[in-house]
Amino acid sequence: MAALLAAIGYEHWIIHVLLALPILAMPVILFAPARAARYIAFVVALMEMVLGIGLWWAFDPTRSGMQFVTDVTWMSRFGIGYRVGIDGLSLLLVLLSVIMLPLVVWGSWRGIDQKQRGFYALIMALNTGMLGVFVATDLFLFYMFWEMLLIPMYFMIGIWGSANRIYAATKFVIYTFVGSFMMLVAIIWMVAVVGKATGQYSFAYDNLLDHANLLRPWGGWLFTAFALAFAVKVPLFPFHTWLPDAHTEAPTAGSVDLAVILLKMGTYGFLRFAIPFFPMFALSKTTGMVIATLSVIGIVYAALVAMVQPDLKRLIAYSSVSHLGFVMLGIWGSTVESVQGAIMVMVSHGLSTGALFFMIGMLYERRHTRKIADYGGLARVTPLLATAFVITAFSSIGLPGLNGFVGEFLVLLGSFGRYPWLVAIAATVVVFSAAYMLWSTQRVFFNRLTNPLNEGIGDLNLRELAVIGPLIAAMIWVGLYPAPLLRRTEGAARHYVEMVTPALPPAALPDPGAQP
Amino acid sequence: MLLGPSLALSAVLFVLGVAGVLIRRNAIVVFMCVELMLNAVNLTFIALAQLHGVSGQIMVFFVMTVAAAEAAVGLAIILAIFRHTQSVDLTHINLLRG
Amino acid sequence: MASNVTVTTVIFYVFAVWAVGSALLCITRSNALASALWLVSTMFALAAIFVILQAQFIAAIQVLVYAGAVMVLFLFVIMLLNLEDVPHDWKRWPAWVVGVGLAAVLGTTLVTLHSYTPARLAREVSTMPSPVDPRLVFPEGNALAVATATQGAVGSVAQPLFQGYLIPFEVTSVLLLAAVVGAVVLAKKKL
Amino acid sequence: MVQLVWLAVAFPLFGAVANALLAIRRPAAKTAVSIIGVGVLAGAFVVAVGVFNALVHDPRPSVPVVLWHWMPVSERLSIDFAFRVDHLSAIMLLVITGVGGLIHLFSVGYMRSDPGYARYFAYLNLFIVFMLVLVLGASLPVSFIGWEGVGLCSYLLIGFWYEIDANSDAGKKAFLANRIGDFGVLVAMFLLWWHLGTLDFVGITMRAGAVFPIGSSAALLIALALFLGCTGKSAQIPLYVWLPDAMAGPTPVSALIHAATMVTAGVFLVVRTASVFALAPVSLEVVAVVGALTAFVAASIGLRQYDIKKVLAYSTVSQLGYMFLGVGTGAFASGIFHLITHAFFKALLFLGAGSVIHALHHAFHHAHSDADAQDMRNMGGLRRWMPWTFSLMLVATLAISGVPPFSGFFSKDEILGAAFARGTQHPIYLVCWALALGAALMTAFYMARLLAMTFLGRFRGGDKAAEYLHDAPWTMTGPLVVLGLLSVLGGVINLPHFVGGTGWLERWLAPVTETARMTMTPLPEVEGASALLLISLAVAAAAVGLIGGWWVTSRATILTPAQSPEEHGFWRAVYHKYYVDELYQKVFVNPTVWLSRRVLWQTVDAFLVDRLGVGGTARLAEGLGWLGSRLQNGQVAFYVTMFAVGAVLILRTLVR
Repeated sequence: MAALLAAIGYEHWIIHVLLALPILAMPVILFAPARAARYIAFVVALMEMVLGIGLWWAFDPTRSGMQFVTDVTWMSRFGIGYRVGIDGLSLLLVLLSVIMLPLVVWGSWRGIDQKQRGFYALIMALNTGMLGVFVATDLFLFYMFWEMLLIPMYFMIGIWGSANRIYAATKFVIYTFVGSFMMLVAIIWMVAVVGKATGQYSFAYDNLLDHANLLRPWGGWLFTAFALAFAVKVPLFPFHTWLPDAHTEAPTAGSVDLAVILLKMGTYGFLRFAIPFFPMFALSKTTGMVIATLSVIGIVYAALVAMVQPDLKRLIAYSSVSHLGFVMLGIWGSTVESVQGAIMVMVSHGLSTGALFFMIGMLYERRHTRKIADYGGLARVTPLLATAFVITAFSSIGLPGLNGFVGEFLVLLGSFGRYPWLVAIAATVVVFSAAYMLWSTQRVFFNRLTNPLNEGIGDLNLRELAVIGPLIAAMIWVGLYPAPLLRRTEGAARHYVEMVTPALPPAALPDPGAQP
Repeated sequence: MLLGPSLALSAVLFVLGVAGVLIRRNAIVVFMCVELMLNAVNLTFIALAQLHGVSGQIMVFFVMTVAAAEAAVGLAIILAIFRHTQSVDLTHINLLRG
Repeated sequence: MASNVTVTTVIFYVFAVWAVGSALLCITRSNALASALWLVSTMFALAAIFVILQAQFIAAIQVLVYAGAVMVLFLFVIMLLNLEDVPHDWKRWPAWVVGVGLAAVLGTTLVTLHSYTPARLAREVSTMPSPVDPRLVFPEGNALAVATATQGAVGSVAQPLFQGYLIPFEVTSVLLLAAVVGAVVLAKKKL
Repeated sequence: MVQLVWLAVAFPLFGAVANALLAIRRPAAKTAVSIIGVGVLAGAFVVAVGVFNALVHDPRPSVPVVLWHWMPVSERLSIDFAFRVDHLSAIMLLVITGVGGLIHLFSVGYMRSDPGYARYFAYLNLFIVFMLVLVLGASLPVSFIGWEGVGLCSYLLIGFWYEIDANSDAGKKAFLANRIGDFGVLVAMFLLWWHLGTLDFVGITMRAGAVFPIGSSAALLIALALFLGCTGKSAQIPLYVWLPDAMAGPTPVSALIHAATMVTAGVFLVVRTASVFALAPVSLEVVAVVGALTAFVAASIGLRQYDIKKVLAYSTVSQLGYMFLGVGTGAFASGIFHLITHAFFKALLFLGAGSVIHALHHAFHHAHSDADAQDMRNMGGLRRWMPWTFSLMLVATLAISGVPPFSGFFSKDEILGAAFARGTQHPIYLVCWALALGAALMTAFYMARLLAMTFLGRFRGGDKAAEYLHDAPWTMTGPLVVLGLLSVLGGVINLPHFVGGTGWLERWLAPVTETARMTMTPLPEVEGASALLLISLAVAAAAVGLIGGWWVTSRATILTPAQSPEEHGFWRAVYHKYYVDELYQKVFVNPTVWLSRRVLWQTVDAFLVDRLGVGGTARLAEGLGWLGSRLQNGQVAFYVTMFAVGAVLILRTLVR
């Protein structure tokens, strides 16, 4: 398979095609007849997935540096270039967004009835934005994609959302934008400083990385600028209130994209930009403790709050905050195991939360309500949906044997050395997450069917099964056999940890296995 | 040469002009005070023109034309406002509220 | 020479007091017409001072244009609107206090200007690294006296006016045109 | 042959998947489901027997079976999905597949009329899969898959009849209690890995001695964390509240999960990681004390329960206490021995109770009486209609009370002996011994009471229902008979020396617990005279309990639940399980819910962060905007003043 891909020069054109295809499809979808929009979008999405899956084999896990690299100067005067590349950190996220695209398009087949062309065009734009963020190795390009995908998301929530969607959409955009405009200042400042010192201005990631020591005097506020932008996206504890609103108001496709990929941009940003550029400041004793504590607060707090949510989507939104807290804890654990765990949580959270949002979307399409109280005893009426929901619920709370456990276990195990007490507290979330998930599952599926409205709703049809099926299969596969995923991210994780360890203060517990 | 005293005189006249503008309620009187301030400035030009050449006086010449134009247009505006509000009292005219 | 200087100084002070007095009265009169006339008297005093400062042509223009035309316009408008006499036309205390306070502050600032003698100005300009050649900005001696001597009072003004400052001269004519059109449009009831 | 052990797991897995598909596609195909369900278990049992005798002839103490690389993270952490068959797991394999198989057979009869028949068997097979993974796991994470997997299955099976809220609540409660325990196991895993660098059981046993000095606090912390997990899973003192409620599930489930297999996982884990416990003697004392206390308290609650399954549930909690006491004293083999014998007679008791309930349910259904089929006060005199069930339950009662020839006597006596022997070195164990003896007395009492209320006297369920009473079909009574035999002959496995036995189980488990026993001070041998005294004391306790229970119950007038007066005084507290459930609800559950709703959500999230933080900045911007607009108030004079002020200020700065 790898040989076949190499034969067609796969690694040279794949990223450009992945980025360009959805953009080119947009006008076609916009000017196609309304009925055909869905089908075109689905075909394009399938093509994108088929092409994208090739990355899995074309990626060479042994090399730890960037692969599929392209470097074309764009605005030479400022040193901005169209520089893209994928390495261990971004490979899985790119694959996730590529695989999610056809599922999202197919998932919202029935749910979106008005302005379909606009909707599917926006999905395409959103997908390019997302892919762009993960593949860009030029800071300007990264920032451009980073801001670009706010627009489609805003319209998706704003137009196709439910009750107070305008509030949620505006809050989402302003929150993210306020967070990230400081980042732009920081990027330009960095390029200026490095440019003046080396005489050659360039936004390239490697160039800035090699001269990161020049930035040490301003390391403090530069890191804070980056951290603020990414913390809002993660969302880290105090900056998370936009997520529940955005999720409750977004249509299914919007919610899925938001949960599966948009949230990962924050943590990816930390791993790729914020920490490697300013390791001295980012991993200092105080910053490390502050961020680790915030993420642990986020984990436990969000789980507790999720327990009492009346609205299903809001509950899953808070559970996302809790899962992303794990990723942040993993990143700051700064051991190969915890970073690999962080990436695994990103992937498995995408799978399980994506599936959960799809199913809630299907329930919403049937009963047009997200309140848990309106449901009850659906297991008798929709056995398939109930089974799928239970499996996904257990994967989301980290039942060993399913995908949730792999990530969470590695994060906690890896970070235990650096933050033993915080990890112990974070581990209590195992109980709370079980509490909120089981309690809500019980109130929706496993008690008496009292509400007559619930009698008539039909079980999953073939289309819906085709959306949920692969996700559940992926969950079980990742849960039982995550080795290939781990092998692909090990190189990048090791490279990241080696780059960052010199800046690390001594850990609480010595290196495991050091004893005789 | 009398440079010092004339500059002092123009300063006094200018201050009186400013005070007049700030204190008086009647729009036309405010205009007159502006004219007074302009005359004070003319005096300064003339005083220094003795020393630095005739361009000072030419400036006075231009100041006068501008003053004339300004007076004409200003009074026309006051006329228009008066027709509208039957009063020239500045404190009553606040249609341009923010 | 000393006596001649003191005589003009005395005359200068007479006119100065006259000007300040009439200006003060112009501000404080509650009747608009009275303050207009007091302003005219200030202008006459100033015209006289212009003459003392060897700006005879400008003095004539002052009387002709300023006192004559502009103030007449004012009087005309006051008559047209026949404003009745408004007792203590001053504003309530906050504006009044601010006005006087501001005037005082301005006064003190201008007094400090007194210390800016031309010599100090010349010295400062010459020491400061400015692109302009200080001698051009502050020519010595009373260049004005030499010019009036050679070209006469009006010539000394007319020659630079129509040569050096020709463009501004033409621009003022455009300005006056605009003012006329503006005034007509604003004041006329319906076009 | 040992390498084929994965087959034992593959069969039930195939069964679970097949039954699940049947449940979704054709739930009515009951015969197919039962053939798959029971057949798969039979297959697993055959593999288990094969593995067992292969191991007997295999010189190696334990045989690793690596299936695939599960989590190859880095060179210092690479977890394989591997099994390790050693003497302990071989025995457990036999018990699980054996007793499990019998219970599957029993369920065919018991659940025949239930619409969710296929779904039931899918869950039951899945449970066996996870239980086997737990027992066979080579490293802690792999066992952890089984550990939480059985928790999942018990959640699904307890809440099997999810239509009734109480059942799904009980399921949820069971899972949450287990999860609290799992938190302990997780923390223990992290500590173990960071201290020893390995999570393999063999690796742990080897490295523990080298890394931890005897009595080291790290070892104590790990041991206590592990024990927290065990209390969660095996329903010991702090976290036992879920087991009685778990009776909401079908009776065979109670038999399988809450008597024979899952609840014993805790004891299994302690024995598996015995080397860590041994390095922290304090932890073993904690285990013993908690075990003895649980035995005593649970037995006391059992005295006053009227629901037949609740009595048996508290009896299980009590017997588990015994096992932990046995392990706590360092006599790991006798702990496991009691585990095995308990699996036999407790499964028999539960299945017996199951057939009684099944018969009564059937009778009350036909008699259209809505009496509770599980309340002993509606039973009585069933001896006439259900002779087989009565005789087998009698055998089980004698076994559990510890009457000599039966298996219960041998296992329970060994534990009492070990406790007494260890007591000579540490007085705390004497207290445990006394508590255990008291528990034995009470066990005999409530078992006799149960037997008397159910089978003796006259039938209190109304004459109309009486005609429909009959003994259970052979598919249900067959397993009972087999279990009865095992209860009787169970003692043979580990006959003590004074009876001429060779203590086979002791020697069989020697290699497993060898390192642990090395590090601990050996158990002093209790010589002739006092040994005899001990045994006679135990037998006396059993006899007194049995006769007392029978005498008191047959004397008392037992009224049907409708007429019986409200309990009062001390017995009221006992009946209401010392109000422990209500205590937990008030102290832990309600405050957490209140905290998360009132404080965390509405105050912190909605108000502080959202309204103040986000809304605050919005209002701040709005305020600045309003201020700006105040400047445009239309007053020309105001503008001029501002203009003048600006000019003057500039002038002052320039002129200075």
